[in-house]
Amino acid sequence: MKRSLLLVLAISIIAVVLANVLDPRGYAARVVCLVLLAATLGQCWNIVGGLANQISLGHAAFFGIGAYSSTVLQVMWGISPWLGILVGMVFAMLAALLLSLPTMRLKGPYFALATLAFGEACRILATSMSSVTGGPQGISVPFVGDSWAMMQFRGAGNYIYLFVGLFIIVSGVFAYLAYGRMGYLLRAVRENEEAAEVSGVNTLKVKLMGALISAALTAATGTLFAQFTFFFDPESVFSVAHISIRAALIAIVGGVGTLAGPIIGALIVVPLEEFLIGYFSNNAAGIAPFIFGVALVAIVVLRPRGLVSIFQPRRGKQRTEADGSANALATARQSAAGKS
Amino acid sequence: MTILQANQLTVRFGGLVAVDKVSFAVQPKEIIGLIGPNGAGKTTLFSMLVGLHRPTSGHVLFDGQHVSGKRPHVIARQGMTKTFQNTALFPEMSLLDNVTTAGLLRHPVREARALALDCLDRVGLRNIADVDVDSLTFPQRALGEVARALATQPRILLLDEVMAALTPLEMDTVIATLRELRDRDGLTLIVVEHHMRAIMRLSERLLVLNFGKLIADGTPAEVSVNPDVVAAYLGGEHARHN
Amino acid sequence: MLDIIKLSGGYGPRPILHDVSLHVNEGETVAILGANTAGKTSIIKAICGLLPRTQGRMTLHGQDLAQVPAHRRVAMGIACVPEGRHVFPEMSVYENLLLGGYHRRKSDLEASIQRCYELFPRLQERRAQAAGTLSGGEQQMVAIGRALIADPRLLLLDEPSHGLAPMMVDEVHSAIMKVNQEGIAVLLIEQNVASALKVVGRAYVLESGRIAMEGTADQLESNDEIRRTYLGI
Amino acid sequence: MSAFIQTLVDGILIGGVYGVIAVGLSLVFGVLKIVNFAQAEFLMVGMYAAWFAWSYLGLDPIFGAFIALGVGFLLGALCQRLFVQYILDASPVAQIFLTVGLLAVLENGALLIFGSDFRSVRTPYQTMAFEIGPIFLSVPYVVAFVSALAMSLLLGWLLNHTWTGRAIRATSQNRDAAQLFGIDTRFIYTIAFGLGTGLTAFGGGIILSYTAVSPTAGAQFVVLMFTVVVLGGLGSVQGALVGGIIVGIIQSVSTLFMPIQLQNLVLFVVFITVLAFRPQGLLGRVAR
Amino acid sequence: APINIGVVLPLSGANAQFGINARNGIEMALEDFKSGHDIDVNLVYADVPQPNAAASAVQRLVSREGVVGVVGAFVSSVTLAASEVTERTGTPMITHSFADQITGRGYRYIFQVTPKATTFGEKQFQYAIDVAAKAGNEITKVALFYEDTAYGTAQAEGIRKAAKNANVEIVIDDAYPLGITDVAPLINKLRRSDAQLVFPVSYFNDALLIIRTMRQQKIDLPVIGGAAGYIVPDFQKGLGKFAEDVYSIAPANYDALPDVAERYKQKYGVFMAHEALMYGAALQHMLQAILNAKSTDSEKVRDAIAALRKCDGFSAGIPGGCTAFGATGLSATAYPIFVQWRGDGLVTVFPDADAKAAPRWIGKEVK
Ligand SMILES: Nc1ncnc2c1ncn2[C@@H]1O[C@H](COP(=O)(O)OP(=O)(O)OP(=O)(O)O)[C@@H](O)[C@H]1O
Ligand SMILES: Nc1ncnc2c1ncn2[C@@H]1O[C@H](COP(=O)(O)OP(=O)(O)OP(=O)(O)O)[C@@H](O)[C@H]1O
Ligand SMILES: CC(C)C[C@H](N)C(=O)O
Ligand SMILES: [Mg+2]
Ligand SMILES: [Mg+2]
Repeated sequence: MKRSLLLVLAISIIAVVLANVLDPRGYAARVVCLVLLAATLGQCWNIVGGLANQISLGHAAFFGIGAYSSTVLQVMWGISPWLGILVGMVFAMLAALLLSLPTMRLKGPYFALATLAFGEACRILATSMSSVTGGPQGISVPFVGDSWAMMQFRGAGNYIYLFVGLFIIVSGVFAYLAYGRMGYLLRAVRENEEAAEVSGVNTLKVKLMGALISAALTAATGTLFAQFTFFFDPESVFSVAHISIRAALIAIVGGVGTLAGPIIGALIVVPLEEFLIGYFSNNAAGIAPFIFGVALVAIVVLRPRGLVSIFQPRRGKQRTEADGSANALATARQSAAGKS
Repeated sequence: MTILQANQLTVRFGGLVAVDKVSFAVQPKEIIGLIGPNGAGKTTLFSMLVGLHRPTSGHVLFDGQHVSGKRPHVIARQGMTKTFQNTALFPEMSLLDNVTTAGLLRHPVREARALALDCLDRVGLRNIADVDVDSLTFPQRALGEVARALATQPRILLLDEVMAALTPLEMDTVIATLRELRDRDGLTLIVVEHHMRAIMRLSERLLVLNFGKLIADGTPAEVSVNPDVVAAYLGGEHARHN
Repeated sequence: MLDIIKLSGGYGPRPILHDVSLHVNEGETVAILGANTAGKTSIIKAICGLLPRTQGRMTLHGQDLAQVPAHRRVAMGIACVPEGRHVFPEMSVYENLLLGGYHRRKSDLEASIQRCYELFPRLQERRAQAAGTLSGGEQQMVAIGRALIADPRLLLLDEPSHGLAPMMVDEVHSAIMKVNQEGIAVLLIEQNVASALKVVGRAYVLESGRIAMEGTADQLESNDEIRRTYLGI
Repeated sequence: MSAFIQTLVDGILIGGVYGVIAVGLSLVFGVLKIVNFAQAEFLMVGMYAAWFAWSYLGLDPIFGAFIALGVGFLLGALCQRLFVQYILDASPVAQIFLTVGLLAVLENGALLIFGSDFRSVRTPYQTMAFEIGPIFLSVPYVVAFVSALAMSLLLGWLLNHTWTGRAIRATSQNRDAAQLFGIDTRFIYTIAFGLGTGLTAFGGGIILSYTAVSPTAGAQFVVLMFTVVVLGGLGSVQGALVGGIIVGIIQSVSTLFMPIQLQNLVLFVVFITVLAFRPQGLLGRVAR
Repeated sequence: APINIGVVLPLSGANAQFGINARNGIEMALEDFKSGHDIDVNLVYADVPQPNAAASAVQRLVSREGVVGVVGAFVSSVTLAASEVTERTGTPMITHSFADQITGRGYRYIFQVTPKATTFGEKQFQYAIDVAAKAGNEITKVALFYEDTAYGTAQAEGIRKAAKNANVEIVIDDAYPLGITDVAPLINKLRRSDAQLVFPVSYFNDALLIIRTMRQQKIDLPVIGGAAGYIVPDFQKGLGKFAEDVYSIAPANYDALPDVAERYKQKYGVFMAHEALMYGAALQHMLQAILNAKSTDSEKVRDAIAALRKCDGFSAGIPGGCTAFGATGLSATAYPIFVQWRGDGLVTVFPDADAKAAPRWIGKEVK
């Protein structure tokens, strides 16, 4: 845990340093943003997917809600995203609540598919409600030039600060949930709900908490994304492949349920994607995503528990066994001696 | 002042009546043995008491309050919990974390851990506290279940075959522990065991289920000679156990 | 028929079993006694080929088992009632029993299943119920029945009376004796030592993965150490 | 009125189409419990197989479908041996992750090998329909429906009444025990997975008679396939057909009172609601 | 040193075919241009199938590869996302995407070689009405189906507008999801309606389904497709005789550029799809502009692009015969044309200025 928190700190510092040294209008700065964005998104997913083991494939719903809430407020009434981000978080929590009611009791694949369906439903709604969302033609963040107040800048540089901020918050929340009281409860729910209930854990409440927090943070990430790309459409922010599954992938590549996981995942996945598009687009069409797929497969076959497992060897089971078993017998002996 | 009162409890699974109009009352600090043939309904009865199953009919009073229909964690907070016959520890967590989780019901993390260690100590597992449970043997898990249940600091504890597969010696230590819990912490116990030796040594009163019906309720002495019980459960040579 | 010589092994780097040597003769009944975590189950797993790591020599009818994958061993006449029952939860009782005879699926299994129903009438009652919803003891019956239907030469029982009501325990034990009379060798793990020693001819005592004692049932029954630790007398 | 009947009939028939492509998934996902996002790619593979059978051997896709079945089986079995085998014990998330990787590999592999063209077959019956009074029954749909029915019955029979079938279910429920009783679980997994992908490929061959194949042909069915299988209920092969028909009816009938643009919105809402009340799907079994 | 030009296209994913066609056209256009001019150009591709990847891809092209300009990205939503970056980095970009907003946002650096989507819609409607009128067939009721991405939706708006002005009633006006798996509900509606012709705006698969299902139900209304799916070679391959006489609106047609088209067909085996022609023209326009600017300074190049009116090479293949841009960056000269399937090829049949053959309306030639 300590090491993971250090990692978060290190990443943040490095990012901030880069923000100052890199050309703010340059590519590198943008990639830094993308890494932070991915890490943050993965971490949000990690709260439900990792800690509560509710494999959500619908996080695009919250991401999109975040993106649209702030942007629509801006387009229609020129409201600052700083406010919009909060509105988005609230809407996302409402959506999460709405989703939780029917899906609360669902297990494994059923839950995954239900959430996936929810994300898709949101996409369809956004597509059909043209009057509000601009529909399939997408929506552009009104361009006002560099402005902290409106949370937008010409180059990617300044966004680094925003992303670092959110990254730290999300990581903090995750750490708090994972290593504090909530961590025990979430894990218990993950492992065995009946047993958790009987041990006094309010499983529904715990799950709901996780879901709401995760949704809100995901929405915040969505808002930042909108400010960052300026143009988006339902396909892009409600995308199953590029948001929902990607969020999960980032976490999984690194290691599900760990603080370091999504960070490592983002550090691997994003540069890999960029590298592949950069160096293979001139070759045969499709080669880049093909290689990406191969990489995914390779990683998971070699490291099913994610890349963190390289750094943290599985906790030794047997280690204490010997003394353990011996002892059980010893205590028995003594008491026997006592009686006879 | 009865602490637990079951009235006409019934559970059906489709056609099958797993528990059939069972009524009984439990006094504080009692140690009750619940026995009966396989499939008699013991585990189901436990599940119902702690809120995992809704009774098809009948109800449960705990401290004079209705608890049937309440969710298990509510009942646990009120002070009644159970262990799982096939053991249901949280597999990916260490033994200590398992027990600590239960401790959180009434304590912040730090205290909960202390409590957890104490509970593990009582069942003799302290020295393997930080082992992943998936590498424990069955009896170790069963005892782990006990520790976890204790960590919720119950007033009534329902134990479902936690001593199965223990050697007599190991059994005696557990029995001693349970008695001590009762004497020192005023715990009320209902214990399911098929091991007559354990049951007879531990319990002061026996309930006998058969095909979901309560067929006997009395002291071990009485029950063990009750012809119905002998016929339905003990069989001829149970005498060998004590 | 079964010969184990200096078997060591475990689940990870650290061995659980240390130089365990034991043998079971044709038609013999042998018990392995030992406190929990002694390694009894691990021995059974090793014999079935499910113990991740093993060194040492295991032979059945003189044939080395090292080369034989787990799923071939049942055909060689080894059937097992595993610790914790391991029934197929979503299958009916009947199908669970049927699968016991997977390796002799060509032959007619109904007869054997009938025999098993006679042994455990409760299973006949519940033949259509999903095994996962059976009571603990009922599942144990399924596990035993399933093993018998495999028609083994050597039957491995890991705490078969676990979770069984006293009457059932007696029935199971008499069943074991019946089975044995039919010439099937039995290797039995029992915590219920008292009754175990009534069933078996010989027994080994295992402590922390080592054979600590070995002898005939009577020898062991009269051994003070045993009486104190395992019979609790 | 006839309008309603027509839409209902269309719904049932397209349901058959969904059925035929989902049967395979109901085995891999429903029985083996492997969350296989790459499944739909085998649909694509099957479509290509049938297409080549058509253009080079002049084989009608209905027969090409059987070649597709073979190809799908081999490719699936291969994937199982090379990759899936290693993540059987890994968490479902890891499995999802692996299969998403496979998805990318297969889709873009197809792009590299076959190029991006949309290939479609021309059959005499693809533009035919049976006319019953005012009602039209699209022939390709009828074909798909019948084969869906046949395949799900066949698979159901196989799983419940053959030793291989029992072995498959046993293996997916308790691998150790399965081994103890002589089941070669590795082999069984390979067979089962291959069978699942093979059946999906077969479905691909069948639907090729009314739609076109391109490297992304599978992608558009992924969500739909899972919806169908989950709605029908995991572990129940017949569920795939039932689920398919229900999905078809929802999509079709919803267009009577809703813009067709929202047909899947309706579908997903119904889907989630059904799960809320039947968490194990319509025909799914519960196990403790 | 070679001049780098960025090419952003969907080379994988659902639109890969369009992307690859466009790339083929671009490379042929480059060869042609090099043979005529002394210029050392190096194309840097970025495979961008969906908007999320656009920004960073373009950014990379600009700041890593130092591209002077960008052509692409076919799919409107990607183009819109990409142009957000080109605008901020001041990099000129020429596209053939349709969406109105592309040049509707008052951006300085984005240019559209093609008319915008609504124009396509209006013409798709207008031409159909005109041809029908010539055939002595007065149209009062029409049906409209469109796939609900940016392209379909925007183009449908145009059709709607035009129909309103011509007070023709649109009896069916349905958006359907792209990737629809069953169009029967649409066709049932069509069969029950009294529409005289139908305007489907589709990509390929949906186009195929629509025509086949129509034939199943014995509906032979004139079909006036909305580009994309209706003017790719596979359309005829998939439908055979059922493709015959299907109309479509199109940004351009290869028959306006016979020699190039011929070489293209030689090289790639199929006829030259519009995106190949249009993106080829886009590239040549950019190259010429760079030469005119005698500099690779983005500002100068931008102005040169805006000022240039190029009427040779690929540009000549575009209706109106040139690439030239108005104040907003929208093409000043291009207009859509009407093509009709004849055998395995497309023939321009309207307007008369560009027509290579007379249109056929319900079987008979319209003189
Ligand atoms: N979910 C279920 N569906 C159907 N029958 C069930 C279900 N759960 C339990 N049963 C049946 O109810 C009866 C009582 O089961 P229970 O587990 O309470 O027995 P038990 O007394 O605990 O037996 P044992 O001593 O073997 O554990 C059994 O016959 C069992 O098969
Ligand atoms: N899957 C496993 N992974 C790691 N260690 C294990 C595993 N299973 C058992 N062990 C360890 O191996 C040792 C022996 O276990 P085993 O089950 O053989 O004992 P046993 O004699 O059967 O005990 P019991 O009487 O409780 O069944 C124990 O210390 C146990 O913790
Ligand atoms: C027909 C195609 C050129 C339309 C293009 N896909 C767009 O979105 O503008
Ligand atoms: Mg029980
Ligand atoms: Mg054991």
